[in-house]
Order: sequence, then structure tokens, then C-alpha cells
Amino acid sequence: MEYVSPEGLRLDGRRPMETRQLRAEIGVVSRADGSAVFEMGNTKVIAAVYGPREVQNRSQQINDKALVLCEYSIANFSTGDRMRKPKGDRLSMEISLVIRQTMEECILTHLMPRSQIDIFVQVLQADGGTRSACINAATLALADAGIPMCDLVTSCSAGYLNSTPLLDLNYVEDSAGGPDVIVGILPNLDKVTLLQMDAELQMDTFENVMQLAIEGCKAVANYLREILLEHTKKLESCRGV
Amino acid sequence: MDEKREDGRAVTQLRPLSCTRNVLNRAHGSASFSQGETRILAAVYGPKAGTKKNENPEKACIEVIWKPKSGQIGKAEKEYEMIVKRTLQNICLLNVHPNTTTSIIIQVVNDDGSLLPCAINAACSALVDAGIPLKYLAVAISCCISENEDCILDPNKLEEQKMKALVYLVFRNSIMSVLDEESTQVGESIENGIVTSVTHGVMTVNNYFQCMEQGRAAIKPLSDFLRKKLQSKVQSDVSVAG
Amino acid sequence: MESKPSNSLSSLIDQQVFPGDVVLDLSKMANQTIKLGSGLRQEGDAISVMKAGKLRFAKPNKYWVESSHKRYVPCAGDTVLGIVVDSKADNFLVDIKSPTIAFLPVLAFEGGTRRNIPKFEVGTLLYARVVKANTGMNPELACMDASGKAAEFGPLKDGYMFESSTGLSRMLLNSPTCPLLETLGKKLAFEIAVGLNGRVWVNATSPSIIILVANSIMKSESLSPVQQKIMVDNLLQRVQ
Amino acid sequence: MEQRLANAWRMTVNEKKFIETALLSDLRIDGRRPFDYRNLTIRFGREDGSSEVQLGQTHVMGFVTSQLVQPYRDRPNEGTLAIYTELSPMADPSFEAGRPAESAVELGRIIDRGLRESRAVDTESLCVVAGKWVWSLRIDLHILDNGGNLVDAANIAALASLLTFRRPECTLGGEDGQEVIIHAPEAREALPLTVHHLPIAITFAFIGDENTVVIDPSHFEEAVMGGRMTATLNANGDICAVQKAGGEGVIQSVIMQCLRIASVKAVDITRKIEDAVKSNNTERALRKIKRHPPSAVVDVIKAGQKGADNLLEENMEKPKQEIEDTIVSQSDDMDIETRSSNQNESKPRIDKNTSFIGGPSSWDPYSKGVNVDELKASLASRVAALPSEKMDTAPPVEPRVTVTDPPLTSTNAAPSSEENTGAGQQTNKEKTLKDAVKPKHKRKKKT
Repeated sequence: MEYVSPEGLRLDGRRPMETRQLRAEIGVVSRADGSAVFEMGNTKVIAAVYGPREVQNRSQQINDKALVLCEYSIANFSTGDRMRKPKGDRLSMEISLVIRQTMEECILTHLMPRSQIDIFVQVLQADGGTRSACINAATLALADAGIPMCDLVTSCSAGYLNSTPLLDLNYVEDSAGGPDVIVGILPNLDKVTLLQMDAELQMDTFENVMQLAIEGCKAVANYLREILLEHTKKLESCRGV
Repeated sequence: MDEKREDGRAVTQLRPLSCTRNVLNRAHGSASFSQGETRILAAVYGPKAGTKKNENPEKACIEVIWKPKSGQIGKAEKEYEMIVKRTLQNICLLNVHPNTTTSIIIQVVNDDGSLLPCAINAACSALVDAGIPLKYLAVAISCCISENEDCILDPNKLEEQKMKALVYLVFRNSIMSVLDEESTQVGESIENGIVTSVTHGVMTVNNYFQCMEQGRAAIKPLSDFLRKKLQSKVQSDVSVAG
Repeated sequence: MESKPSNSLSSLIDQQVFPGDVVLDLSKMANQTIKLGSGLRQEGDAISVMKAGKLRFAKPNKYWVESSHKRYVPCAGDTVLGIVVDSKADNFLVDIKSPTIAFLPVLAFEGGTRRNIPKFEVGTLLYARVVKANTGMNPELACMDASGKAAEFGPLKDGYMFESSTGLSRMLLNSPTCPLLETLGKKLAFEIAVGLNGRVWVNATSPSIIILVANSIMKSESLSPVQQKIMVDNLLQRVQ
Repeated sequence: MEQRLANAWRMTVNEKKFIETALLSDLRIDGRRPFDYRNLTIRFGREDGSSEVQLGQTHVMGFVTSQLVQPYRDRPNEGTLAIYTELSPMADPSFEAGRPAESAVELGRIIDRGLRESRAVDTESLCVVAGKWVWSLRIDLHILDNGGNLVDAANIAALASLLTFRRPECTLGGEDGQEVIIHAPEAREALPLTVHHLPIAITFAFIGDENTVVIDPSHFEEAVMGGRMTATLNANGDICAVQKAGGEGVIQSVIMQCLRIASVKAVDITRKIEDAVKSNNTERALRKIKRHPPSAVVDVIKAGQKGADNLLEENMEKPKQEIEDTIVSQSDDMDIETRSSNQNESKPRIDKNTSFIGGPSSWDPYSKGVNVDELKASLASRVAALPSEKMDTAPPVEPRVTVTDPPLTSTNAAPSSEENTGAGQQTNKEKTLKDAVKPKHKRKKKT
């Protein structure tokens, strides 16, 4: 199948190096300490953060840093085929783990010893790149909750189809069976914290694709920063400063 | 009795045994035991502080976890777990470390019949390796009644499938170093004691006693084997210490 | 009845014994006091074995089974290496590889008062002495000797701690010094602390020495004295 | 609370600090350099598709089973492959029985992704009747001893099991020609799987403030590491999967450096696996030929018969004598090797051999028997063989003191079919010695 037309356009009309339209909203769950909705094209994810609060299961308490927990779920209505998935399957367990470890890296956990931070993410609409969207949403929600972080973590995926590196794959491109590289970076420190890849890829191609994904992450980071700035301004004006 | 079995053994012949202790690094005690192609790996952790719910905290608690070679643990494995647990509870001195739990994990590496006896032998060796206080060692053997009423020792899988009835026997090991006649007598009477006997299928009482006799005859060589295998490590220690 | 206890006795000492073996007959040794060490228990008139190992006898009347394990059964008077796992108002909780966690009273230091309670973070390595070891109770430690002096007890800074077996620890503590340490000590300068609970701590000026010493100790577990010496010589040769 | 404290495995501040400081001068606590892999040993079980992998102190057992099932609707002509990993409570005091923990799931997923997404196993060849019957493969990975870096070890175990697995041949028959007939392996040779390439997982750990990179972390290093990255590559240098699930951030150039190192190691390990499989196949073929000598079972013990005592005594004496031997001669490389060849030459030696490794032998025909003997021995109880030999002869090392050696060696590497007995034994010996001493050269000098 042709995923990139001779004119260099992808199925949804994007250029290979183009991300989908990004949209984010902060403060969508009123009960949560921090929350956000993040959209990449048709992929839509909601994240809510509770904490830092007292550790609920005392046996899990860590004496010198905060305990970060993460629960990932995907809504049954989020995909085309409405399959009822059992809760806690291996895939979502893995994604929960990945999100937790990624977010843990940017949270300054040593500032909040003996406390617990819960991150809940749910995929509302899945159209490829859900993992990245989850991480971006979680970052916004953490920032909204006012949890100290060393940097924003942003994530973006990239693939390689028809010998072209493609940024931010959608569902059709994702399920084409080509390689799929998901990268999560700390944009200010310029460090890669999350890196996942499937399927075969030559090493130099991999480098290019990863580079592309990192560029995507940076673009996302800029957008997130704007959104956060806007949100802060809004808060300021609410307070009448 | 001269009849040979399919694998060429005589009816009272055991398969080649092998036993190695301290095969794992992390476990507090471990042993690998094999009888012919049947091989079991046993690991011991403990004694660990605290007992499980519903266990008597005034005694040590024994926990047995059975790991099948493939797939989930089923009813048969649960039964094995229980038999092994009961047997080990009998050979362990439970009042030395009260309110502790000792976990024994049994991993089936290969099953070619006589699985349970092999597991008990392995578990017992692992307990010795871990230095858990024991009253005595257990030696386990299985014995089955074949179609033609032969009583055969240490059956392999094929024989187990064809058998009419099967009995797993666990005896107390024979103690080599009895002091004088008086204690010899004591030793003997205990030695004959059965720790565990589990039967499958129908057999006549006579057959059962026949199995028992055969099994009993195997105690001596089995416990000599265990002695030989389990001492090696200590021996090397001592050569160091000396 | 006409057996000779003395005879069979001598034959069992320094022999391999196994759980269930009867090593002493008390009815034959009236008017004698004997002391039983680890691995032996009394069952009526018979003293039987509960751990596999070598039966040892020390004059005048001590019997015990010598064996090597990865876990440790506390015994009063032993020096051990413990890891602080938590601190409570009265006690530090210390892991010494025993079935239950050991208590180290916060005052059990030289000149310890309520005022000068030391602070140990979790994971601190301590060289301590077992003071009490009774069944059913948590063992108790102290960081001072019987006369209340700090001696060498207390926290160990830097260096590297590794776990071995109780047998190896005993070997290292044996006097005369085992050939392993002797040979190493002639060529290298290092500090070592050995806990009877099967933990060894090594410190030296450079990490390479620590690694060398630690690895040669770990490897010496099953070597004879001569083998130890040869191994160490070879190691040293290579390094130099 | 207190119970949990008492039972957990923990590290001291000293250890953590030392691992980090030693790494600053490129040293690791087990004597390795940052990019040294631990010693790798691959053994195979008697049954097809079972393997045991030992990577340093890490020990993993893999086992493949197959079953005819209905295919998934969206892939009617492809067989399925499922990987089950469980951190057995045997492996580590902190592992508990029951529901798989997060780390077990991640472990399974990494291996799963490496194997499946890169299409290493030809699943289409597992199809029997499209849409109706396909073979479903199940790989069980039992973690037996956690010495760190479970991913790599489990991945190798999975590959080794897959390579030696054979599924029974089946044909269509019956009245309507739709019935599946499964042939017993005795009737028709079972078929090996088609494996296109071997995706090898190589794990790196990032330790300390400086983010020092080390390959193949031990469990001590895993306890202090800030992050971990697993790269799955095949021998062609293609990247099949990468997993760096959060943790310490690293710069891009370090990632690429790791990948390049990984591709070199992958070639190494691929060769090791292939060698091991090859020698296993030869052994297997031999076993087939020698199937007839009335089964390989022999008694060590004849219960209740006269012979028993003699036999036993003999068995008992031999090792003792041997111990003396070895101690006198300080059990050295030479010594052990000569002994091992002796074992196969003289009758009493063989006898003794039996008692050690459970290989049958005292029935007469060596000419026929020896090979089978060795096969069984090596298969049934390599592990057993190894340490028990060691213990009986009081040689340099306890099994658990295994320390690394940069050049990986697999046990099964060599044995040519002819001198199978000797070779197998010797490889064992060699490995023992390598294991024995951290830098093996030191040891060898002695000879």
C-alpha cells in the first residue's frame, strides 16, 4: 500500500515531517488536583493527577521519596471495533509501567518523601500514538497539579513507511506493520527518557527516525509550554493580579 | 522376579539417581534431584519472619509452592503441594523457630514418572542445604503394581500410565551412626515408620504390603545416596576450615 | 548394653552427621555436664542431630555441628554485620540475616544516653555484637563490648559489603589466620570486617583492591588452604 | 510491617556507593569492565523445545509446547505464538507467587515484541487448515535464579527453546479430507520451526550521576541503576525492538553508542546459540540411532539384592579416593581434564561417572552405550553434573561464585559427535574453571 503519495503527501494529507493538529485543555476534571485533555489529531486522552497525598497502602511507602502510581486504561468506545477488553491485561499493565517510569523521572520525588502521587490516564479516542498522547496529557496534568518537576516530558512517535520517515503516525499508518518508534524526551535537558521501538529497522535509518521523533517531541514541548503559559495567565487574571 | 521391564530394569531396580545441592545463588537453600529422566529443582527461602494467616504462630510454618513445567497450576499440583507440605511438616522441627515461615518452591524440570517422590527427595535435600532444623531426612519412593501383578519400584511415566495401582511412600532415612544397641533398636523401629503413604488405584492388601516391603528395601540405598551427596559440600567446607 | 560409648563417640566426632543421627547417649554418661551447640537437640536420653554437617567437640564438654548456610541463627556473643532497616524510638531495627529482625537499643553505644542518640540512615552497615538470642524473641545487638567500650563496633563507612556463607565467615575468622587473608595481607593494604552471619566488609584505598580482595574471598569458599594460597598468588601476579 | 522489613532483600549504602565509585574507574564489583557480558551457558533438556540458560548467576528455563487451535479471525492462516513469563518465587526472595508483577509483564512484553513484531518465527508455516486449525506455540519462561538482567537471559532461553522445538507432523485425512491426523514422532519425524532470524536482547543500565553505561547489569547494579535500556537486534544489525521505559534520561549519542555495542554482542550471542543448537542436534540425531540398546536405564541401586551393597560401596569409595587425588594435586585445569578423559576410558571410572551424573552405564555395551550415556548425562543433568563433580572433588569453586568472563562461552559449543562423551565432559570442565576464576587467565597460568 502507498502511504506516501508521489507528491510527498500522506494519507491524511500531511507532509512526512508534520505532526497532526495538537490541542490541549487544562483543568477538565474538577475533583482532581490536576487534569488535562490532550489531542493529537483524532487521538484524545484525558489525564488526572491526585496528590501528593498520604500513602494509602502503608507498606508501599518510601522513606526518601514520593511513590508514583499510574493507571492506564482505554475506553471501550475508543477504537473502531468495540471489543470489551478485560481490565489489567498485559498491554495496559506495560503501558502503565512505561508511563509511570517516564513521569517519575521528571517529578522531583525526593521533595515529597512518604507521599503518593496518582496518575490516571484514559484513552478516549484512539487513532495511533496513544502512548505519546498519554504522556503529554500526564505532563500537563502534573503541571496543573503543581507537582514539582525538573522538566516537562513530552513524547511523540515516528515511523518508517515507503522508505520515508514519518512523524506522528495515525492508526492506519501505525497498523501498516512498519517500524514504530516512540520517544519521550526531557526537552530542556535534551535527554531521552522513553524509547520504544518495534519491528525491524536498519541502524542508520533508526537514527534518522529517532531524530525525527525527537524533533516532534520538541514541537510538542513548545506547544505544551504555550498552553501552560496561557493557563497560568488565565489563573492570574482570575485572581485579578 | 527376573522379568525385565521395558527399559531393561529389574523390578526392584531404581533409575540412576543424581542430586546436587546449592545450585541456585539467591535461594537460601536449593537442590536438584533426578531419578532417571525425572528432574526436580527445589529452592528454600527461610526461615522468614511471621506466619501466614490461619497458621499457628507458635510453630514454624511450612509453605510449599509447586511450579509445573508448563501452564497453570491445576488440581493435581495442588494435591502434590499439600502432600509435600504435610510430609515436610513432619520432618521439620517446627518449634525451633516459632512464628517463622519457610517456603519451599518446587520446580518440575522434567517429568518421567515418580514425580512426587522425586520432589520430596529434592525438597528434603534443599532443606538440608538451607540448614532448616530437621528431625530426620525423608526418603521417598514410588512403587506400582503392573498389569501382571508385579510390584515395581520407581516406575517411569510409561509404566505409571499402564499400572493398575500406585503407591507413593515416604520413609524416615536410615541413620548410620547409631550409638549403641539400645539406640539401634530405637532407630530401627523409627526407621520402619512411614511418614507418608499415598495410593492411587485399587490394590489388594497383600500387594500394598509387598510394595511396602520393596519400598523399605530401597530406604537404605536411597539414604546412603543422600548422605553421600549432601555431605560433599560440608566436606569441602571443612577442608577449608581445617 | 555393653557397648562402649567412649568408643563410638570418638568415631562420630569430626564425622559427617545428618538429621536424625543420634550422637550421644545421656544414659551412658551420668554425672556429666555437656554443652550443646547449634545443630544438636536433646530427645529423652539421646542427643540427636538436626542439621547436616560435621560433629565437633571441644574440651571439656562442648558439642556442636559445624555447617555452612546462607542464613544465620543468632547466638549470644557473636559479632555480626547488620544493615539498619528502620529506626524506632527505642531501637534500631537491624537485619542480620536471622529469621527475625534484630533490635539494637539506641542506648547500646559507648556512653550512650538519651541525649546523644546516633543517627543512622536506612541501609547503614553496622558492626555489632549479639547480646541476647532467645527463641521467640527478636535478637538484641549492642555496639559495645561486654565492658561497655565501643571497641571496634559501630557503623562502617565506605568500602564494600558482600554476602557469603556462615562457613566462609568462620574460616576468615579462624586463628591462625587463614592463608587467604595472610597472603592477601602481605601484598595489599586493606581493612576487613567479618560478621559471623556471613557478611564480609572490605575497604581499601582504591576500588580495584577492594574488588580483588572481595572476589578472591568469595571464590575461596570451597578451596583448601593450599589452593587458596595459589589462587591469591596468581591473582596478585596478574595485577602487578 | 516488621515482617516485611525482615524478609526483604536490601542493599547497604556502602554497596550502592561503592558500585558507583568503582564505575568511575571503569570497574564493576564482579570484576567485569563496563562492556563485558557475563558468561553464558546454554543447555538443553531431554525433550525437544526445552532449554536452560545460565547467564552469570541468572538462571532461566525455557519450554515450548504446541497445540492445535482455531486461528484468530483476522489472521486465518497464521499460527500463534504466546510467551508466558513468571518470576518464580524461587528466583528472588521478593518475588511472590500468584499474579504476575509489573516487571514480569514488562519482561514478557519485551521478549514478545522482539520475537513477534520482527517476525522471527514463521507463523504462516504453522497453519494446518486455513481458518480452522493452526498450531499455537506457547513459550513458558521460568526464572529460576535472579542474578540480574532477566530480559537477556529469558530472551536467549526463548530462542534456544524455539530452535530446538519440534512439532509433530500432521496431515489431512479422514472421510472428508478435513480431519487432521497428528503423527507420533516415532512414525514421522517431527518438524522444526522455521525461524528467520534471531532477535537478541541486550540490556544496558545507566548508573550514577554520570550515567555510566554498563552492559548486562547484575542484580546489584539493577538495584542502583537510574535507568535501563534493552535493545533487541539480530546478527545483521537490524534493530528489532528497543525498550527504554522511562527512567534516567540519556542523550541521543549514548543511545546510538549502546546500539552499536549491542549489534556486536548480538553477533556473538547468535553464534553461541547456534553452536549450542547445532551440537544439540547432533546429540539428538545420535540419540535416535542409539535408541535400541535396551533403554538407557541402569541401576545405581538394586534394592533388596545382593549386588546392591557392593555397588554402593564402590560408588562411595570412588569419590573419596578422588577427593584425595584432587586435593593432593590441587585440582587444576590439567588435572581435571585428564580425569575427565579417564572417566571414559576405564570401567570403574565410568561407573563412578554414573554415580555423579546419573548417566547410566554399568550395563555392558559401552561401544553402543557411551554416547547415549553421555547424551543422557549431559541432557538430564548438566547442572547436576557440574556442581556435584565440583563438590565431590573439592575443586576451586562453589557454583554460586560464578564470576564473569568477557568472552562468552557456551557449554555445548564444541562436542563433535565422535568424541561426544569426552568433549561434552571437557567443555563442562573448561567452563567450570572459567567460572571459577574471575579473570580466567590468572587461573590458567598455574597450569
